Amino acid sequence: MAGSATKPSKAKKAAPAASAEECHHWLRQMMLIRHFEEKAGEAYSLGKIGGFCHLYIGQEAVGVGCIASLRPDDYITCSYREHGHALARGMSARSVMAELFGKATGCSGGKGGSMHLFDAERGFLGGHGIVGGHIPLTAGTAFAAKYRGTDQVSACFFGEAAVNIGAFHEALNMASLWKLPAIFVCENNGYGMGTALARASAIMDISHRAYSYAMDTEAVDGQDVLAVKAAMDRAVARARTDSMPTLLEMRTYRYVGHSMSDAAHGTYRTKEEVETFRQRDPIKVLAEYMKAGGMIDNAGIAAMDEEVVAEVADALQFAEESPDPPPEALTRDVYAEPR
Amino acid sequence: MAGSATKPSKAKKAAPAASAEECHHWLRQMMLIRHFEEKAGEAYSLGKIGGFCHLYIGQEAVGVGCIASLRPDDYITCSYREHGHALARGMSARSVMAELFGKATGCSGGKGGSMHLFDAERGFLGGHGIVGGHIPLTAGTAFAAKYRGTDQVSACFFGEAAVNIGAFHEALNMASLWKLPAIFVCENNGYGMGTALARASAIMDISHRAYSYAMDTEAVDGQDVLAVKAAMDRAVARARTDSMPTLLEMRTYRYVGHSMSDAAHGTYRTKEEVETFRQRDPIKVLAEYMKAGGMIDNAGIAAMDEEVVAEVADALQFAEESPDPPPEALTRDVYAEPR
Amino acid sequence: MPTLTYRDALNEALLEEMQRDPDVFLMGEEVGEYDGAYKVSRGLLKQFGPKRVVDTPIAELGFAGIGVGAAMVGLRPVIEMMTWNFALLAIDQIVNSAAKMRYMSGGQIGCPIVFRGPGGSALQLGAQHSQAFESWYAHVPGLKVIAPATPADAKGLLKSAIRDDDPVVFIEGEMLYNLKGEVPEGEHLTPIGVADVKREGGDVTLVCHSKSVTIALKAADQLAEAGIQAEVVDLRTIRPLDTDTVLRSVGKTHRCVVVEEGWPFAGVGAQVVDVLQRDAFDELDAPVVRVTGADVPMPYNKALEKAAKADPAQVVAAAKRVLYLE
Amino acid sequence: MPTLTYRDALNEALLEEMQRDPDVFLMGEEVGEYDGAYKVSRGLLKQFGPKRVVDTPIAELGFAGIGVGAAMVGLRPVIEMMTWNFALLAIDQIVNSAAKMRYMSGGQIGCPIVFRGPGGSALQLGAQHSQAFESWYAHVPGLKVIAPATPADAKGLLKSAIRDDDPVVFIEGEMLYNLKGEVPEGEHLTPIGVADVKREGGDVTLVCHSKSVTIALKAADQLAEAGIQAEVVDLRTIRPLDTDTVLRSVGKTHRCVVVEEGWPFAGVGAQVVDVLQRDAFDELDAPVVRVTGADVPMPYNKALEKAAKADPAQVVAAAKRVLYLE
Ligand SMILES: Cc1ncc(C[n+]2csc(CCOP(=O)(O)OP(=O)(O)O)c2C)c(N)n1
Ligand SMILES: Cc1ncc(C[n+]2csc(CCOP(=O)(O)OP(=O)(O)O)c2C)c(N)n1
Ligand SMILES: [Mg+2]
Ligand SMILES: [Mg+2]
Repeated sequence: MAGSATKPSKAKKAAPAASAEECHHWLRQMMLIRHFEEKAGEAYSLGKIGGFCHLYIGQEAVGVGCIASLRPDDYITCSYREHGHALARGMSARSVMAELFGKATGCSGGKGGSMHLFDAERGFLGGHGIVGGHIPLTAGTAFAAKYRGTDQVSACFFGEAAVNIGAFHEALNMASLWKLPAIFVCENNGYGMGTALARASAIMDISHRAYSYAMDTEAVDGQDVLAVKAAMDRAVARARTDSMPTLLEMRTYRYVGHSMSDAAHGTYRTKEEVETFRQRDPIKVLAEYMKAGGMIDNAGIAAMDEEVVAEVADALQFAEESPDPPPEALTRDVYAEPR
Repeated sequence: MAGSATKPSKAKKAAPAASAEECHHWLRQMMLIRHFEEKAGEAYSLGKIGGFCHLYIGQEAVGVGCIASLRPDDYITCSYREHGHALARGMSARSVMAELFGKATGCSGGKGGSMHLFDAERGFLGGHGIVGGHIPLTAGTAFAAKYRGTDQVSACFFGEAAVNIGAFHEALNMASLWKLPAIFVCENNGYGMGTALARASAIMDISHRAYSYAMDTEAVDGQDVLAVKAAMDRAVARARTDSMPTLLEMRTYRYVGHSMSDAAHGTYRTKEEVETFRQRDPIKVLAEYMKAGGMIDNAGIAAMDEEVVAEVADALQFAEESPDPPPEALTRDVYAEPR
Repeated sequence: MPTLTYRDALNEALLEEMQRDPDVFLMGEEVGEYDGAYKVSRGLLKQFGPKRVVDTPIAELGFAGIGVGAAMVGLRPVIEMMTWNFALLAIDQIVNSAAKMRYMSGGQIGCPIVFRGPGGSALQLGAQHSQAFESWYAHVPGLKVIAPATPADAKGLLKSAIRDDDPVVFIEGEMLYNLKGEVPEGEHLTPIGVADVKREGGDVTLVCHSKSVTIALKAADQLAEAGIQAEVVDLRTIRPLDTDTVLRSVGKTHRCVVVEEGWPFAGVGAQVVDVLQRDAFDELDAPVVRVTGADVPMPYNKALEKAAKADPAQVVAAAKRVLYLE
Repeated sequence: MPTLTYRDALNEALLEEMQRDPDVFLMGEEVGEYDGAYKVSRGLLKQFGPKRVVDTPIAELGFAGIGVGAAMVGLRPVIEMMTWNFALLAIDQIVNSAAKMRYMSGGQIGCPIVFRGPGGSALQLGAQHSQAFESWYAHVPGLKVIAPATPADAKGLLKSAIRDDDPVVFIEGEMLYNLKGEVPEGEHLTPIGVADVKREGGDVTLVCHSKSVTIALKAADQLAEAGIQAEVVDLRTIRPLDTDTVLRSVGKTHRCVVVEEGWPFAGVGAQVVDVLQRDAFDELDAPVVRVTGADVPMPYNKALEKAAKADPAQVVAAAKRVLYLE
């Protein structure tokens, strides 16, 4: 194999405290995302979901931990691998699954699809399909917040392959130059489709790219939602109070293929490698932490699992029964309705 | 004023030895370039040269010192500010001036102009008009040399404002990733048109941008041709023998406006600032070094001056008397002649 | 009514719209301290300060995306491209982000942004600095494309573009900046998508936009000397295209020449011809003839550049051709 | 003659040309170890090694420019764009560097490069992954633009493109990769700039290219059932456009429908119409009708996407329209 992902290094900081209630919430969210994605994968194989579909299985802690640190009025932009972030942001499993099914009740009216989930009220400003293309958009929403003098922050989620594209370089230089309240979260899952990090970037420590922009940076264990949350809290504070941007490198891993049309292993990585990384499944990491702290027991976990299974089943049914967008939707929203 | 250019720091290395003969050659080349550019400026004001015209007055040591380090079969690509590099590479004052006049005898047949000087035989692969656009081209010629197994190196000349554009980031990452024999020479003259470095880049030490690509780098006193030559020798050796790229930041300064349509001072920099930097005029720096070493005296300098004045006068006359390209040149060289 | 240069008319539009709406801001290379590479934004930094007149590094893809992001959350950015040649670097943000945002989001998130700057050729700027891309942008659903020819239209259409809730590609002209003309003061809003008959005539219709309007008007004067009355229809907006006004004129003259500065293949003129040959099939007494830039990269040499450009003589010849006089 | 998929025909062309000329190399995302995102380059890494089959980071502007630089000094790069939607990021290197190099350098330095990859829509890929940009690239002097519809043409034209001394934009189709057809072995070189009559007919000419050829042929079959013989003219090359073959056909049928997958405004069809209305003005018995993609960003929903695409039914209706049967 071409080379495995960067070993996830323990966060430098001590494991931060989090309340039992918070832990419960995050565990449930991660389990919901995990189950949702597994069911979405099945629905895809049954032809209910078309086109590209990129699953978030294995990286749940990053979306959940980061978004837990944001306020409802903050802004979020993601890449095409954003089902998990949408759910973590509070978008209903129904609205996301209906969008994957292309239904009128989907969060983008059935016209965006898996790669283009939007929810303006929740500041969820999309999934975007051009690698790195949404990084300047985040700098733009951060510019807007600073322009208006609010203390909203803007979070951007992208993969480690996106750090080698021009949009990343130009956006981070300006974000630092103009001190914009943005948090650039690189989800280093080791691969850009079939290309391991070492074959795409001249340096393996992606967080060091921040030095070119005099930007604060941290490399974080992306499989530990508490470590993720703590690092994001630091970055959010820096943005909200000092209006300074941060680059966070979340060292994580995806357990499935790049997309539904890519095998989980066998071409660019071994089954063994995937199994190794599965040891630090973010759901297992949090569950063990909570059990050790007496916050939950196996029965509680099982009950939680039942809840998410039901929620996803409901979402599937809702999506199945929802109507297609009407034919006239084809030409709607190309331009604004004339005022 | 918005902030002056980075103070030129003495090169860390001791002033390198260079033969009297080399020094004579470099002094003459710098004087030729200086005089050529002054006369080109005049010809522009007289309407003999049209469009954009970016002069190299003040930065002569960088072009001369770097190109002195190259072999005839090496490759060079430049930005639009490339009259000096063309002359330093051995293109005749006649062929360059004729190109500025748009004549058929110009090095690009009168169809390129000031910003697009080419000489394939001398590996002078253009002046290019899109900031940073030629940086990937250099990585490409370096790729070709490595592909063919020759030990040719490729030098790229661009300004400090170009380090903030995507093409710089993408090209240097791949040049380092694939160990391409390229030398990226950033001519930090303090300004990108009217924008001082501090208003364009989040970091002032441009050479540090190389760390994002694990690339060797040096900041060099661009007004001292010997220091420039020594640093370029190191980079050329690295490329030629180890096939490793280097980023050289040449700290230099332009004594004239960005282009003929920009005032020398008064908008974004003061007259005083320009005068301060004129103290370390590269021609003066070398002349004093040579005089101190007994390599030349004022009479010798005066004689050399007369030579270059004559050479430029001849070039002006040649350009003046040369014919325009024939009308059918309009549609020639859009495509290759069918074989 | 005051007489202003095209440049000052644009400046007035920016000033008024920034005064009117605090969400409007200007961003681009040299727009602030340098007063604009072509002085279009002269005085705005002094008036509004660096928060609303933002000088950028040279990073078109980046700051175009920053503009789109700001527009997505309700600001109204005016992003200056120093010239439209450099905007090729930003075209992914214009076409893949701005033009599609409302549609991809199912109508939730629009993109009220204006990308503006000089397009086309000036004098001896060479191949990389002389390109006209109107037809590219007008090809893309989700964008509006405007190319004003006169100071009055420049002001009126820029004000309308800034107030428009959709992304607008606003193409000015370096060779137009010094053009003088009467410009209405204050609330002068020219409607987007409406062409303008700049000269009445019954014998032949000259469809044009931006710099080619000046060329067409000169040709019309020369034709008048030969007793031919040309009607000059200035498109003003390329997308949406005001086909009614063009069809009305061709319905009267039955002959049409389309003049544009850009290259011929699939240019704006090709689209005008496509509409005319279908919707005016029975009206046309002759095929529509186009006068365009030569199908070559722009040469530097003065004489070659002149030969590469559309000019009044070519329009006169084309008009005579559709009149079967030549 | 063997039957190959369009994908394998391209693979064969790459293999043969890389064997024939050591200066030919393939560069792009996932072209090597992954055997190609769409498996077009399957096996080439194993055969030629990492020096000649080069996987890149995701940096289209950068590696397109690297290809141009290598071509400037005599190599013959084949640069794969994973899809032509992503090439918007590289379009400055294609249009400002590759297309102009020979002209700007006064003929000294050419750019023998092929940019290739799948363009247009597939199934439910949404707005940012479904675009056809042939008309953009065909607008630019200095480029050649090829869009093969069949496995045989794919192989023959890719071999010709790689041997051509000018920059070629070579647009394949994700939905074409599995198309099967007979493909001549070995030295099968299809001439660039030559259209191909894929079906003879005397009643109406259907001009098409790439995927729209399949659409036109299906429409022709349906029309045949109604006793109408359609002639299907496959452009194969968009620039230079083989107007002679189109004119010859329209000279016979006097009626023409132009079919394309892309958006209508200033699309390839607009240019074909422009030529026809002028050079076949007296031959046309009806205006030329175009069938194009809907003038909207591509929706994700399956039914809406279907409604957004050109299809045989629309071509049949258009043909009947130019025959005044509807
Ligand atoms: C500009 C561009 N080039 C290529 C692609 C095709 N593509 C989609 S995702 C992908 C890999 C991205 O990897 P990474 O950034 O690490 O994100 P991940 O998928 O691992 O989350 C590629 C090559 C694209 N969408 N955009
Ligand atoms: C992509 C692009 N944007 C803008 C311009 C206009 N422009 C030409 S030179 C220049 C300043 C470049 O400064 P720098 O890179 O420092 O080079 P210098 O002129 O100082 O040598 C600008 C903004 C351009 N040519 N290309
Ligand atoms: Mg990744
Ligand atoms: Mg500079």
